[in-house]
Amino acid sequence: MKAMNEMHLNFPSISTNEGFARAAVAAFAVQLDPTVDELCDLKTAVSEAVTNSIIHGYRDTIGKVYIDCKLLQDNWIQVKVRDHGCGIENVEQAMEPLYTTAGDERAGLGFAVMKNFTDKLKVQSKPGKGTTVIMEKAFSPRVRQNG
Amino acid sequence: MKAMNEMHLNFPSISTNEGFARAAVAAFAVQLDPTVDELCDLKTAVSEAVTNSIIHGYRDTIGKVYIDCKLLQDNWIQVKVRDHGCGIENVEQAMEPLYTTAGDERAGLGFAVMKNFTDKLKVQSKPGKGTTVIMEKAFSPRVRQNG
Amino acid sequence: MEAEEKTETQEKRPVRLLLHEDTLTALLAGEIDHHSAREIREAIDMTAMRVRPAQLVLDFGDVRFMDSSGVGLILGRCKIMEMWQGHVAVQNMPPKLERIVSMAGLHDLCEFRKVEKDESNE
Amino acid sequence: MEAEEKTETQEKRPVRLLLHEDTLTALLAGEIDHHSAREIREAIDMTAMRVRPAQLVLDFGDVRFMDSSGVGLILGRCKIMEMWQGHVAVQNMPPKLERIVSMAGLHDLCEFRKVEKDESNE
Ligand SMILES: Nc1ncnc2c1ncn2[C@@H]1O[C@H](COP(=O)(O)OP(=O)(O)O)[C@@H](O)[C@H]1O
Ligand SMILES: Nc1ncnc2c1ncn2[C@@H]1O[C@H](COP(=O)(O)OP(=O)(O)O)[C@@H](O)[C@H]1O
Repeated sequence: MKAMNEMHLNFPSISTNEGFARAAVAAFAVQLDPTVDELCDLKTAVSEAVTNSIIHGYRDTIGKVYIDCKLLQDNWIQVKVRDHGCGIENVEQAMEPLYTTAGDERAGLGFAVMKNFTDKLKVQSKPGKGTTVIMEKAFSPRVRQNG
Repeated sequence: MKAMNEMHLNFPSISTNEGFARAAVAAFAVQLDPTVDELCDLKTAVSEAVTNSIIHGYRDTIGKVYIDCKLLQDNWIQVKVRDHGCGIENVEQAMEPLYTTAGDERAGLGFAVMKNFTDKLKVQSKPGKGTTVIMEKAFSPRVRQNG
Repeated sequence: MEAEEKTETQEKRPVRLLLHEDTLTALLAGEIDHHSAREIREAIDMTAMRVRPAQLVLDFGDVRFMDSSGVGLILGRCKIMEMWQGHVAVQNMPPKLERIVSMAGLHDLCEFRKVEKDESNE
Repeated sequence: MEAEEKTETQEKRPVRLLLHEDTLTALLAGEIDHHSAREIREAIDMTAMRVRPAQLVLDFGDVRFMDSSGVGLILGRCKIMEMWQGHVAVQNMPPKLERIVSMAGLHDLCEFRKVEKDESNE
């Protein structure tokens, strides 16, 4: 599918950028005229993916997080979140709800939220190479007021 | 000066991205805890630079606009807006208030606004190669409430 | 109203036009930049060319952001209105946009005024 | 109040703590993500460890955004409170955060309730 518009973003894996990343994606997505709820769902999913790159992918190191965002036909948006971090040994296991390698303060729900709050989720990962999460979401077409 | 945080952004030169670009820079800049007015000034300056790349740099073609943003020491932010567009023959002349090559609907105030709404402005341009605008702005340190 | 089921995330329309006697009022809203200025300009000019009002009022009361494209928008409308000896009044410019307005010296070129919300909106 | 001269662009503080008899109330605000959850967690735990309240109330009334880090925050506080047979109540969860809350099955793990703003704030 041809992208009607796109943006590419990268920043170091420091936790203040979690809020920035989801705000930037939201600022791009408003072009598709989503509802408040749809936009909030997308922000939540992006927040999960970016947080994972920061705390799991790069753990105690600092690396770069990449976001590639595309507006596709029919009100679809695609958001790719990439890191060159440690990667995931077993993606299937990692995606199970409640599974976490990070102890008591993580709920193990990151992937579950990404799946639930978007319409398509693909995770590609290679141990030692990094992880790419591709999410797609369709915003409902809005009936426009004429007044 | 070492950057405490940074972000890099690029997007095609279509006019819907003017609003996205200034919103993204603002979402990054809030880390420095600017006032509403300071943030609005920065957004205005960024809007001018991005608009120039879109309408002057690339004119009727589509190219990429690049934004590099850095948080520096002492509450300074640096925003670089770059294009690989047509470039500017005479930068000094271009920066004069009211000078415009774009006819009745442009006020010729883009550079004047960038200068007035930030604390440092540098413009580098090469005809046929492109233009880079570097703006720096200091946000006032905020006295924190303890309550 | 029924069509508007979704909760709004975006701006309301950037321009609404009201014609009252020989005055055309353009109620501007949201963010005025090069992108939105085009839509605003086209809407105003199309109607102004047809009705040739004696006065064009540009109301900025609901404008939250404006860069120098907004200045160009005002200057351009002044030129259009001059063609039939009409004049432009700029209404309810928000205080935070004063700086860019005075940088452009617009106060010497057109009338600035404040009016109550209720008078200007229908 | 005088120190607060600048117009706020950012959040108010992400957590404020109130101790009333054996109840510690944490008023959360703004966006809860992995970044802010750390500050919130540290503030709550430091006080909770000291005063060992019978009840910890987490008030989400002013929370505008929350990802699964907020779920982790709640679960972690439940574990802490269990250490001295205390319990956690989640208060004023905004309707739009209900989805993530029920995904996590939190309703089975702690008490959820609504209270009026005036009762919960001082
Ligand atoms: N970008 C990543 N790089 C490396 N490991 C990851 C990445 N994202 C997720 N993981 C692994 O998958 C597990 C499950 O992730 P998730 O469902 O988001 O839950 P949580 O973040 O709460 O641990 C993580 O604990 C981690 O081991
Ligand atoms: N990125 C750019 N690429 C090419 N030319 C530019 C660029 N930015 C500015 N210029 C030139 O400088 C002139 C003055 O710019 P500016 O002060 O922003 O006023 P305006 O945008 O209203 O024309 C423009 O009319 C254009 O000729």
